[in-house]
Amino acid sequence: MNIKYFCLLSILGGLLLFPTVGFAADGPTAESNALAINTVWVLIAGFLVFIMHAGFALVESGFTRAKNTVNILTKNMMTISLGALLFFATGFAIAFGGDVGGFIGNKGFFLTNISDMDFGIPMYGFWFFQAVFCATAATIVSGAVAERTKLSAYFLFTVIITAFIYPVVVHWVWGGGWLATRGFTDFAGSTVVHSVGAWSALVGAYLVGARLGKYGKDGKVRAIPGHNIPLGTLGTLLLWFGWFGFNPGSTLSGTTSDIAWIATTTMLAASAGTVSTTLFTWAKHGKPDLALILNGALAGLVGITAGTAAVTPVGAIFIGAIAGILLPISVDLFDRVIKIDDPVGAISVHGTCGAFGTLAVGLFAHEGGLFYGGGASLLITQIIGVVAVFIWTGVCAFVAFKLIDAIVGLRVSQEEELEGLDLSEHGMEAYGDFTLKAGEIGGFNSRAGKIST
Amino acid sequence: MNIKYFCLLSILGGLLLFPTVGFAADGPTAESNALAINTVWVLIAGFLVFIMHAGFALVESGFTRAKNTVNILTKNMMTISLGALLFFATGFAIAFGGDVGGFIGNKGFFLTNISDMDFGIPMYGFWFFQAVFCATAATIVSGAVAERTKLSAYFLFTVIITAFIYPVVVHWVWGGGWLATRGFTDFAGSTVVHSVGAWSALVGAYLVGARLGKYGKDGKVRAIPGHNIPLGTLGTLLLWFGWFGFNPGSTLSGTTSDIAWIATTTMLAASAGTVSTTLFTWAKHGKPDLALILNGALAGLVGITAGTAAVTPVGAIFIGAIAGILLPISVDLFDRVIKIDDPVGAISVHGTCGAFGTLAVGLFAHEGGLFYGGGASLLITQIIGVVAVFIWTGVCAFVAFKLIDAIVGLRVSQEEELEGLDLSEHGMEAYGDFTLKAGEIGGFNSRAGKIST
Amino acid sequence: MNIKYFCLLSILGGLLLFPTVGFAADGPTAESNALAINTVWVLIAGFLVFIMHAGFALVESGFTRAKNTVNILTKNMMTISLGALLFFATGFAIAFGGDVGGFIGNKGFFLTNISDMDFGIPMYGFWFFQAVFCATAATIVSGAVAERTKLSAYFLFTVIITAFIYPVVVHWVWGGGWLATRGFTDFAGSTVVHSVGAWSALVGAYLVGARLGKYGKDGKVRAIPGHNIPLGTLGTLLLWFGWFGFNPGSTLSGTTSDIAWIATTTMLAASAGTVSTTLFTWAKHGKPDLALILNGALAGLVGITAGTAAVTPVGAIFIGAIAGILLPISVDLFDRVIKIDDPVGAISVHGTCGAFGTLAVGLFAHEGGLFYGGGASLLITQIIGVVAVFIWTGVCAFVAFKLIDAIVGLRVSQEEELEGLDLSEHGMEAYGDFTLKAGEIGGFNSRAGKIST
Amino acid sequence: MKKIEAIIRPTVLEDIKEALGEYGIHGMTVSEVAGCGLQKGRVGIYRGSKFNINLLHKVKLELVTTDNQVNEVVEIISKVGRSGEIGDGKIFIYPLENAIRIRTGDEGDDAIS
Amino acid sequence: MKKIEAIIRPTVLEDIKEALGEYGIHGMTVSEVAGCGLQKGRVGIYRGSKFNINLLHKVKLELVTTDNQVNEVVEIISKVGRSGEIGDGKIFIYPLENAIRIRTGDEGDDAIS
Amino acid sequence: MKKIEAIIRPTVLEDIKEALGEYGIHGMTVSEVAGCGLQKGRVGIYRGSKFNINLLHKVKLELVTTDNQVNEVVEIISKVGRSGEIGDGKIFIYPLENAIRIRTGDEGDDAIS
Ligand SMILES: Nc1ncnc2c1ncn2[C@@H]1O[C@H](COP(=O)(O)OP(=O)(O)O)[C@@H](O)[C@H]1O
Ligand SMILES: Nc1ncnc2c1ncn2[C@@H]1O[C@H](COP(=O)(O)OP(=O)(O)O)[C@@H](O)[C@H]1O
Ligand SMILES: Nc1ncnc2c1ncn2[C@@H]1O[C@H](COP(=O)(O)OP(=O)(O)O)[C@@H](O)[C@H]1O
Repeated sequence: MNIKYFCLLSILGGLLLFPTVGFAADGPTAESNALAINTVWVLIAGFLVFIMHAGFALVESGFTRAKNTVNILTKNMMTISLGALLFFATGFAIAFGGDVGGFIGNKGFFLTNISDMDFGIPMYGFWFFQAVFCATAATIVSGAVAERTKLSAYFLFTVIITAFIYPVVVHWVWGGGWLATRGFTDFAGSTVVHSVGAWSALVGAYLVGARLGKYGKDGKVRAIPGHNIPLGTLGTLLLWFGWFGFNPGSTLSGTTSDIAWIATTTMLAASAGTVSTTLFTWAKHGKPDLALILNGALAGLVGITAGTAAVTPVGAIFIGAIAGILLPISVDLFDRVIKIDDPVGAISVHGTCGAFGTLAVGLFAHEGGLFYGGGASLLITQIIGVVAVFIWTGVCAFVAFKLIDAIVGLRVSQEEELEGLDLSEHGMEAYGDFTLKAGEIGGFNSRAGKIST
Repeated sequence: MNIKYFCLLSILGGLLLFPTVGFAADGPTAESNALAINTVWVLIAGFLVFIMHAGFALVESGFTRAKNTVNILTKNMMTISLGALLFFATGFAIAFGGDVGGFIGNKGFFLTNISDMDFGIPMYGFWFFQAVFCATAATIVSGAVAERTKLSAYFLFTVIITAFIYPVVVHWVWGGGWLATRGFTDFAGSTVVHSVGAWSALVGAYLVGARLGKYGKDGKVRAIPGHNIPLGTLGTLLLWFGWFGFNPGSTLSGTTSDIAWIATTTMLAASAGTVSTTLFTWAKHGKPDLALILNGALAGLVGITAGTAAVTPVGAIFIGAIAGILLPISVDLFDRVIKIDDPVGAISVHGTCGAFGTLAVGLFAHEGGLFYGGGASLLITQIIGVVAVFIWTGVCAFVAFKLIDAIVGLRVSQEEELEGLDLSEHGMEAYGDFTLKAGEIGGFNSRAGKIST
Repeated sequence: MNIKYFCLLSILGGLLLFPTVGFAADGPTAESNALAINTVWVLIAGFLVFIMHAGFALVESGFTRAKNTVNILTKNMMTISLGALLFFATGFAIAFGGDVGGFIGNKGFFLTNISDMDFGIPMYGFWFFQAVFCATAATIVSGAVAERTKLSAYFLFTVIITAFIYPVVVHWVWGGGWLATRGFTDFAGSTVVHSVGAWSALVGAYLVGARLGKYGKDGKVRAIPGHNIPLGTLGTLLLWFGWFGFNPGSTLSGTTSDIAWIATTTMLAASAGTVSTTLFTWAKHGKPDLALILNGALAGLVGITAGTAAVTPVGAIFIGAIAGILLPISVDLFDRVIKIDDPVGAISVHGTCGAFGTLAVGLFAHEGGLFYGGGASLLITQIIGVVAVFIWTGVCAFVAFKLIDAIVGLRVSQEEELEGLDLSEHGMEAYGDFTLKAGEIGGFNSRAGKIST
Repeated sequence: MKKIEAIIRPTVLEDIKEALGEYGIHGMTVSEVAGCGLQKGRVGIYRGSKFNINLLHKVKLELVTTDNQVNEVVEIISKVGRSGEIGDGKIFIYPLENAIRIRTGDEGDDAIS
Repeated sequence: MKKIEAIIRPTVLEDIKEALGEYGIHGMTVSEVAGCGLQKGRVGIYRGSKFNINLLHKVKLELVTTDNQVNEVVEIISKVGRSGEIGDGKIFIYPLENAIRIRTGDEGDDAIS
Repeated sequence: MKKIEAIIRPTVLEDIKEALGEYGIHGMTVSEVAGCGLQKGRVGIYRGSKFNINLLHKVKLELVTTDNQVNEVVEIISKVGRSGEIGDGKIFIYPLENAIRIRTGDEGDDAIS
């Protein structure tokens, strides 16, 4: 007997009216199968990138204080959501639709008017993958400005970065823009995604100022320990997991053996980053510093992202190991010298190591890298790209944050910050049942309750 | 040299005796590859649906009190396990095996006697995907009746819903039953899965009564804050992640471009739900209410589930946004007017938004939807389906819960509830090392211990 | 208009110089598609195995005390990282490169010199999958020796097991070694992965001794409750999720219908394990013991791993159910009789149930199993394999731990253990914001802080 | 002035707070404690090992009142907090030498009014 | 000897500890408590229900000092802990009969020096 | 009646409870506190910043006893709780005016027997 999916069939029938890119109408062919493999691969990779948002949410909440947890989680939920909606509305068009002077796209708003474009896979698959990437760039900011920034200010900036700042950079590098033309190589986004997030975070954290209590009267740095390291660790592992979508998925094709190569370089760089940060902090302080080790794994991942397809496994180990040492040095630099307060190390992980990783392509690329006898030309192109994106992002973010400051203000009041953003901005506590504060209705049931049932 | 997997080969050789549905025996063909793509796709989708159970476990434990955490987690572990075993024993047969009057299946118990059926993919792949769906419907109940229901009563109900109530509805809609014949459209289960869970939850929560302390002497509602919002947030994101298996996997095919379309509508509806609940609660109370925002994301997801393949991306945004507003209104209605105590909002998320989503197909379907000039006939069919499933589930659940009440009792005693189900039903605490209560053997080691090593 | 990925293309172009195993150069063929499907499948399975490390991290930290959480998490981060790097350096060569007397491999160190080997899928895909497996074996040890073992000692052992002990066993069974020749059947590693980890854990836990306070003056066992059961539960569900990569991925092929079969037996065995442990502990103590139920799910999974492709679904249910009963008995045996202190039950889950599962293949295998009339010869082979691996691992681990003890010492001092490894070995707390201890810089901001902004 | 310290069941905190509020007393300090006494503990089970949970969740209420309020307050707490089952808790009354309100520097009865 | 018990805002703990340290007092015991009094609570919102959060985070500081240090200590806590806003907290002073240092068995003033 | 308040190391709580139980005292209230004093704190490291952890985990034991039990109880706590290292903690003894058992209304020594 043959089970029939009446409803399924009728719906699928309906869908056939929408443009499909060469999928099998009558019987599969090698071409339709290859297309299906690529589509399946990109979608699954996109799902993995999506779960990185859970990773960010946990890292950011775990490494900050309990009193600001509801706040940071709200920001994370909104980042992924606003990111998807705005990348649908404008981001995709700016990044991939048409081209104006190599600088910006100009068609495909709301995904209309783009039936003439060919993305290799169904348009919606391509959009989906790019949309989850977009939100990733945005969410990097929330960690760096955590524990003191107004919710409304953060949301406004999220709108600007996902609708405009990030898509423009994508256009330059992945959308056929001027950096692409120059041969700038950033395979999965050390610069396009991570640096754009990090430089925005840098500007934001600078303008919003340090958390109360971060620097003593004498300017001495004070550690402000995160409230839940297991969540931060889980978050890091979820990010690592998601990176297997981020990097190998960026082939946009499952029918190439490169995906195995890329998974391998990704894995080795992350491992090398973890080990080198562990050894470095152990050597320096006599104790391995888990808060930095977790960042070190991410440093290795961010570092390899640009060159993941272009460097050898041994090259990946070197890149990861160097990123894992750059990371604690960079954290120290921002904490102690530059004095920009970044609770979760977002600027160092995504900015410093993102820039390093992009430049490292010019050194380690098997084809064209300086260390492989390829001369300095690729390296120079990489430098140009890194600097250009730094300037673009820095200027845009500065203008944006200044505007937002003027309109709604960037920072909560001192009272609100001391009390914690959860109570002041949400009237809610992350662990509402652990304390007695919930009072009247909290952890304890009054006897009165006994009657009402 | 050629590595040989002696053992692998011998096992695989053995397996070849089992029926395989057209997989390549000697050399791959386009057909065998298409089949492999579909199988791989459905399995991976099923894995993603599986992880939704971790999502449910975290949402349900995070949004309830610490003293009932071990209890809810035990329920979740058993739900997925009982669900799989019973769907193997009877559920699959009732849902997909044969047909008696369009109402119920009648063969394939223990997956025997069904070699003549064709599911498009290997039978076990199809079973696996359906089995994890089944447990999903069941687990919706545990959240709504949390913090006061007897473990044994809950287990008995789980047996009934997974072995009988849910499979019958599946038969109606996906197994060639009467609703399928009428053209009822529920692509991935807004009604089949979510509403069945939710209406059961409604009956259960009604019969078991409100938690002590939920309503004051004067009938006033009291908030009972959840104990761990980060876990609840992670749970929501895991559910969202799993939904990418739930919806796109329901094509049962990876060789159609619809999977990209469906991933896109799923993503956009969830995002729209998150944003609309945020704005709605912010406008209403002056503060965005994360506990509802998380539900709002799920509301968008449940809402789009029926029409995910039938509506356009813009339609998906509308559906998600409306679901995100319906959600807080529904929560309020159940809390304040109907006075059914649902700690995690399961009834509103899965019931209200599941019904809405199913009806929305009649409005937004690109083909046949009222708003697209398709007339009211699809909408009417959708209404019939929603009502029929409501009645079936409501009646069955009512009888089942009444029976269970008579046999083992539904509710723990007042003392047990006040003390917490963890201590009374399990003699165990979720955070046994945070408090001093563990006493003799808890967080503190006695000096006596020093000797014994 | 055609979007062009300049950078992508240039990189991919570069990669074409590396050996690709039959991937489509000009236009896809059925062969190139089949290869792509297999590659995609194995990589995704590998990603799922990777996330098992998050599962281990959560189970191990959740089931131990808060004061040792940073320590165990640091161990987990390093295990996966060291595992990957060492499997790259030496492990892969020992396991799969060449063969010396059926005992050990001898080429392919750093993945060089192996271009003549054929793994069915691209070499890096094969390596990736095997590398995440390797780290899995190693991480089993950390749970059993938790809360008292020196960080440096643990790291040294991780190096030895991933670089040498484990790869040799892999060579025996999966690399064409002597056990493979004999027909020993361990499909996905009940013995190869889980027992190797568990027997090492057994030796380690024995040599390092019980935690202070585990046994009273009178030798009476004292329960030491874990500090975070929700994390332990999430960890278990992540392990279960990852197992869908572990078992079905071990086909190394997505173009066989066996993957659906394997997913089904895996799911059913885990479910049966969960249910049988629940019923067993409920019957025994009058209360279902979640700490053991979670172990029971894993027991079912470990039990089915060897025979997942060789037994029927009903056989899988039996194997899972038996494992779920063996588990609490084994825990009791180690706790009370043998008196080896294993905080998370690693030895019972991975050792006892791993051995049982391997033997069960000799009983339940549809082809060749005793219960299916296949005689005792397979069973005898299975016994030989289990015993051989036990002896090899036991001896190696003993020598290794003794050496490490002589060099750096295995155990922290009593003072450090009582205070907790987090403070003594890391100077860091897992929940640094919950307590007042963070002092000067902790949960509370001094007024001084107000000035500095 | 006296300090009244009551060890009560967590479940009656809200009712006592309400009753004291009706009587006119709003100032108090609350903390979570663990108590043991005559009340039998729970048998705990963890990984197959039984053990005695003999430190039970209690709440400590601390109120500083004027001398003339003491009896009334003790009465209210006793009445509202009494279930009659073992484990209802204790009230202890301590002498106090002075009280200061940090905000104003007020001393004595003024500090707690 | 007296026992000084101060209920203060969590945010001033460090400054008070520092100020007391400068004065020469290092020994003290600190705990987390919840307080209610004149200070208005926060309005909490959870799943659409508003409620009053009227038990607020406070910190309790306990110091046993010699009789002659009491005034100075009260002074320091008052000065550093005062914001002038409602909710700054209270200081209570109790008599004490004896103090023993467990490590040495020293009694009285010796126990806390 | 007296109130005995002991600040002890968390690691000795169980032994003290056991020793007191053998002596015949079962009623007590326990809470988690943080203490500072002569005991040197730990150096903490977090994201490369060193800091001083100077509030250390301690446990506070509160027992109300009859006057004639005080010496014995102090003795037991001192003996069992003493490691001889700095940080063993203190015992403070306070006068008490009355004790009431909520369950029965018993006052004075009866309340704690
Ligand atoms: N002697 C005591 N000193 C301090 N606290 C006590 C004392 N006796 C009892 N308590 C506290 O009072 C609580 C209730 O005491 P218990 O003897 O169990 O019941 P009841 O008060 O009904 O007789 C205990 O859990 C403990 O916190
Ligand atoms: N009568 C009292 N007994 C014990 N503690 C009190 C009393 N009154 C106030 N407190 C404590 O002091 C804190 C501050 O008191 P509050 O009346 O809010 O402000 P203020 O001290 O500035 O007048 C309260 O949160 C509570 O912990
Ligand atoms: N003056 C004091 N008032 C209140 N508690 C004190 C005082 N001095 C010490 N303590 C408590 O006693 C604990 C141990 O004191 P410490 O001086 O470190 O060691 P020791 O008691 O061995 O001399 C401290 O952590 C603190 O909790």
